[in-house]
Amino acid sequence: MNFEFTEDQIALRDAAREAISRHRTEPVPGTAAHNTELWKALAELGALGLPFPEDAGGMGAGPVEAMVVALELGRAGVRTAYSETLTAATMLGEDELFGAAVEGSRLVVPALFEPMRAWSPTPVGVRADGDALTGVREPVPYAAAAPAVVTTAATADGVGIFAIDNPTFTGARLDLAGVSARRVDGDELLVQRAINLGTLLLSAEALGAMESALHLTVEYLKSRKQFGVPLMKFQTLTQRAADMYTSLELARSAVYYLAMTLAIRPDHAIGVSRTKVIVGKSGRHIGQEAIQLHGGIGMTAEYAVGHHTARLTEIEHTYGDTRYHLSRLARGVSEYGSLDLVS
Amino acid sequence: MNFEFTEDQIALRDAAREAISRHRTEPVPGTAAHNTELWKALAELGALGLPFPEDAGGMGAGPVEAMVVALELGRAGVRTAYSETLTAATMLGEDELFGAAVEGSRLVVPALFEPMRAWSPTPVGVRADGDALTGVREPVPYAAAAPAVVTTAATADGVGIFAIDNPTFTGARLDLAGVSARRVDGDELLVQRAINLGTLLLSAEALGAMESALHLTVEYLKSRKQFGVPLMKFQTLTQRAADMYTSLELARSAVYYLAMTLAIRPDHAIGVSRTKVIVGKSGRHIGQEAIQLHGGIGMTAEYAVGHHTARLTEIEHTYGDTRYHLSRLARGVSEYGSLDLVS
Amino acid sequence: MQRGLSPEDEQFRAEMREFFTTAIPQDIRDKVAAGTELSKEDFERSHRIMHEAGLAVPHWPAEWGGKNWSDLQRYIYLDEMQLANVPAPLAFNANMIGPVIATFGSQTMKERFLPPTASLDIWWCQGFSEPESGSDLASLRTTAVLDGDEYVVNGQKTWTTLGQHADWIFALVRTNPAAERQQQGISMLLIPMDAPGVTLRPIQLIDGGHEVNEVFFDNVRVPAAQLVGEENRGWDYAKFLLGNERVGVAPTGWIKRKLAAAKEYAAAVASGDGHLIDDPVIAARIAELECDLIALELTVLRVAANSHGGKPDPASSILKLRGSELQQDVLEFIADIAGPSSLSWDLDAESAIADWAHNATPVYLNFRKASIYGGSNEVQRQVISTGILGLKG
Amino acid sequence: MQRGLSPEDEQFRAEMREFFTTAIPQDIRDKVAAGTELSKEDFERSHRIMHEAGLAVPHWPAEWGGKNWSDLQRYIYLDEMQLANVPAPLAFNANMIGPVIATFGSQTMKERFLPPTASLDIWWCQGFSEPESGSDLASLRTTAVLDGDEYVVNGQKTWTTLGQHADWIFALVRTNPAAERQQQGISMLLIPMDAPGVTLRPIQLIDGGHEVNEVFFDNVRVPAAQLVGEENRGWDYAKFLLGNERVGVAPTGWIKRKLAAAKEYAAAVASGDGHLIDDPVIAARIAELECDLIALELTVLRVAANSHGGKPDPASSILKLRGSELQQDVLEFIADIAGPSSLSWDLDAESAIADWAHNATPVYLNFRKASIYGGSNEVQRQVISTGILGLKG
Repeated sequence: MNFEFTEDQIALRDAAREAISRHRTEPVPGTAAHNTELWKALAELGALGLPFPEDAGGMGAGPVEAMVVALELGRAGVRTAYSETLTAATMLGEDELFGAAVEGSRLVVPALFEPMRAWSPTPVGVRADGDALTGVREPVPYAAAAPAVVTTAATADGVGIFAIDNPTFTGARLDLAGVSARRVDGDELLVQRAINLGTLLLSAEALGAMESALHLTVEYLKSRKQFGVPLMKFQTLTQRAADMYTSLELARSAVYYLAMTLAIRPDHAIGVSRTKVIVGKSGRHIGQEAIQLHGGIGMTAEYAVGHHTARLTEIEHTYGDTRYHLSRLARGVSEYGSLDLVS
Repeated sequence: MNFEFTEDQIALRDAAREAISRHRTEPVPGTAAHNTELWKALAELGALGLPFPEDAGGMGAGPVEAMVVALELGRAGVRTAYSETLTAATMLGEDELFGAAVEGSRLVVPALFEPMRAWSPTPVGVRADGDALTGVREPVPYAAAAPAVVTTAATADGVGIFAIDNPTFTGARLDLAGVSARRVDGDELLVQRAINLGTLLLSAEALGAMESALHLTVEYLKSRKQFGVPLMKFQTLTQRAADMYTSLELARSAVYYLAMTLAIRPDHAIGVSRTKVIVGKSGRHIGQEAIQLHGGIGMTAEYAVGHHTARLTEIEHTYGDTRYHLSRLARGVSEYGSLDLVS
Repeated sequence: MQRGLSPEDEQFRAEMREFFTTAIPQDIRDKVAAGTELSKEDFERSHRIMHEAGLAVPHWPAEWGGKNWSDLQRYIYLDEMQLANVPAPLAFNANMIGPVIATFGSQTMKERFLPPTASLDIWWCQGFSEPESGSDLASLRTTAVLDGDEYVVNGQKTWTTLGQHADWIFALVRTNPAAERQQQGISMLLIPMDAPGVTLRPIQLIDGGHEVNEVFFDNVRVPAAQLVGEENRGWDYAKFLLGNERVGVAPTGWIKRKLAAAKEYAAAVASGDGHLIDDPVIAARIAELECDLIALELTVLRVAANSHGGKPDPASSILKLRGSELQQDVLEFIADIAGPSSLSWDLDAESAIADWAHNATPVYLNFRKASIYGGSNEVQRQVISTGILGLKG
Repeated sequence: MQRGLSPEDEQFRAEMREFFTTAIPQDIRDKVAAGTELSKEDFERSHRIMHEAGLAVPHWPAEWGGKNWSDLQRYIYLDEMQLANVPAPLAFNANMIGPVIATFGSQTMKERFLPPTASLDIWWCQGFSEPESGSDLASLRTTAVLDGDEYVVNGQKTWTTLGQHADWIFALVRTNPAAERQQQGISMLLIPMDAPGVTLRPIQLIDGGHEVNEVFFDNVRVPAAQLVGEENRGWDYAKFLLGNERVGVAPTGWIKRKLAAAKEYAAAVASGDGHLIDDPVIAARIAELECDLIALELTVLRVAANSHGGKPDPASSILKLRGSELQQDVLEFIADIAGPSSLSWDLDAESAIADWAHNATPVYLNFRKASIYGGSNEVQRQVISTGILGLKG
């Protein structure tokens, strides 16, 4: 057991941090614009291919390294299609788009949501007859950046994966009827593996957002005065900041551990669900308290803390929320007795 | 709409309060001894027959008046078979034991729990073939006081109510096999009505316990010093006391309203469930915080606050806990849109 | 104790329901239901219809348009208004400056301002908070110095809601910097927004909306006749303004409507072979929120019914605190129901996602303000612990 | 980063599991599992078996019986002990006074006290808190005045856990009332419980049990040789004592075992046609508690694995706080599972109700102490906000 970053991981973190600071743009509420410059810079670092084998064009590192990068994105509060690229690349397997995706020459995103349907990792309303798809995917992340798409559909032989090179979007909506799609080698297990990786990366991004939200809050309590004294003289605020720190460190342990777990067991769905629950609870707690402890300023778009809360909310609603994952876990709790985390 | 006590209700409250102060005994942890003297004093006030018609031997008042008495019992932290007597009397209907129960000449309690079974208002393991019962009731409240018992059993024609004049207990356990029982006129609806009244009275007792727990906490914060200043200088404590007050007043509104509701709709199960949920959440919050804000002294049997918390815990586990009632309510939420409380 | 409404109040309720569900245009009510931002013109249309029906300022003194309703009637009015998705009469007019002028203003001031305030011919905004004065309002720094028969105002206000639509602002200003206590040197002035030296800067919020503003005063000259009441008594008027609403501080009708909508939403979002509402955990959460709401609404009713002779029930102190918490809980729940459909905020005519789901996250984020403004929840708890429980911190 | 145990640690874990599940008598472990109070003799039997196996004081210096384990090994030892329902070696001996004497005591004191402390031939109790000194320990009033080569002790201690079984007490006393800071005038004395002038009064707790006591000192004469370390440095020793355990402050093994038991209990309590465990809300609550526990245990592991060179990971500051919260959550859940079967606390051989259900409420009530003693949760939060976040309140 060791939760500390290696020297290589620290070097990677610093390189990612540096790239982010060079290409950072101010967030705009409700508009998740894909930061292409940053994404290309990450590609140059090899960050888009971190967890993939070298012979496939990846870096031969693993989920831990990808997590290190995602954590920095969350901490800085920038938006770029990082988890999406790695999730899509996993689903693409040996498809021709894979190389372009991890090199950063073509933006590819996963299209896994169905409009007005709760999260489901398997397609329900999207079907394939040969290469002809029907159904709707919405919202597709970063649709405004005109990405290629990899999606899933129910086929006669189970869940199929399909690549779409040049889809046409209406807003964030992708109507699949009549779209030219190419079936990719891979089944439900590969989709789940991709979602597992994606969930880890979003969780790491959430962890970074929590870290920054707490940091901003602590600095605000130190500097801002009310009734003639700094806010940190008000014990009801400092005790709540302590609870935020507690939530943060619990989430950190869970995210680091999931990264280590996926490195050896990429299909470990139960670990993914547990992490999503822990991060979901911590993220909601920290996001809400960060705004409350800031007061009005926390509500403004000029100030970073609200954007972190918005991002935490978005991540909570991606790939299954706390309730979804608790239900998934609940179905299995009778199958074992004590937890065992160290084996 | 009017939530204020009438003059008669205030007179009743004062009389109950006076009787309680005369017969008060110190609570003993884990031992719910029936306070016979107090119970007889309440009988003399007519308090045991408050909600029953005068021609049946009652006082012709209603659930509101019975609630007024139960509230005082909870506030004082005394234990006597008040809610039990009224619940049992309701189930007894026109049985010969009814008169004795409401006059206070014979203690009669409801035996409605089955050992190692979650709360169920209908009998599962208790069956009747004619007047011959089988099954076990445990724990029977106040069994040490050798009460008569009224219980339920599954019969060929639905749920039956049975009176047992002189049961023999083993601890709090009543084995019904071979016991001489008498079937009482009444069905499942009467049982539910009795439980509704019993739940109201326990909720009122809980409200009284919350009131006292908060009162004790506030006084403690005012008088107790730490670090050279009264505890009320610590904002983290006073803000939590404010939240306790909030929980208390929410519970008060719910209990008063349920009493008014049962006065006109004694079978209003949904109102009972909602009140039990509100009181359950408030009671847990106030009970736990009252101990925490007291620190060590709150853990001791010499001091009242822990007993209030114990009683709140007991009430939470009687006639269905918060989870039980939420599940019951959940099954119906799709059947209506907006709530309407005033009609 | 008496449950239920008297026949007269039942009749009153039916009239209110009829009015709000028929007289106010459906397009405005649909926008409110979906959480879409209203235009200035929407507010005005709705307010003026209410005004023409005599229902914009029913709690004002009768001579200025009031109705002499009981608190219970006022509760019914607000409840039916909120249930029908009707935007309330502009609070700055109806609930804030109107009652202040009616109570403390001179006869001249009343005659000049009350009729256009009631009719929304003047749109008011509030100038209380400053960048360095949030919860500690009494530390405000905007100054007003008398020069002849005019005050010269300098300083900055912030969090001025809907100031972009406003014709006038009622502002707290410091007229006596030497006063022994900060509170004693404050006055309330009425200032036209188009007066020379007044500028307004929009503040964008995290939901992307523009509802609050900064207002700057640079040597703005204000006739002394626009001083409300007496000089240096502004703090009292502000306290009156913030405390004069007993019944409406917890928007229970609004919450009730949102919660009913949440059920519809949960029945509209597919999940597995059925819908989210079929999940026992979701249904139990709805039941719990309904219980929370009932406890709050019954407390509102208790306070309304028990308020006679002007002395408010102490339980009224919990209404703002609990009301904002529950508003936030319900909106959080709706955002959770929307789930991945909440990830795009854009309203697009061709979207397969309902407007409420697109709006779920911005509305959730926007209402984090509810526990901050109008006395933050921390201030509310302080009011309870000090004022009700006697815990002198 | 490295997940999982090394082969050596896996081997160590297997040995610990083997030992705790076979060497400690089943009757003691059954009592712990059911939450039944242990007798003095139960504690002694268990402690001595561990001592004979060299496992009572593994974290002491090697010359006094220690093992030079890594923090991770210590975690494994505690985890397996708790999972096997084994009562820990008496904390007052093994974790409190033992390490203090080993670190600060004279060689004579070490030789006199450490062996019987390790073997439980002396049963120690703690004399820190006083009626007027709870969280504010430094305000303690018990005095010790040097008279020749003896201290004369007067005063009162309280919350002395298991003092009724104790042979000796380690007490904080005020030796210099004139010290500039309260903390500077405090010393630590070792006092036999049968010394003339020492009396003990039991305190009954709300669960009906007797585990704490008041201890009175009336002109008790204590040889100066029983002063620990130096005079007036008792505060440092007390801080060392309270802070020297990094790994064991969150009883994750205990919680894990209780949570596994809760599943069995939920599967044993009938509900409808099945059992409570079949209720999706119950199962989801179990899943949530497991997630909470995992987050905590991973943090314990992180702290244990990252603690090298003596500088603790700052995250260790959350362990006591979160550990006590989670203990309480799990016990509350078990009481809820027991439901009406928890209403009678009496263990009766003929009862149809399982012991755990009879015990559920008293155990739940008893563990409300967990967030109060050993530094209340409010103090823990203060430590985090001040010490870790730098918020100087």
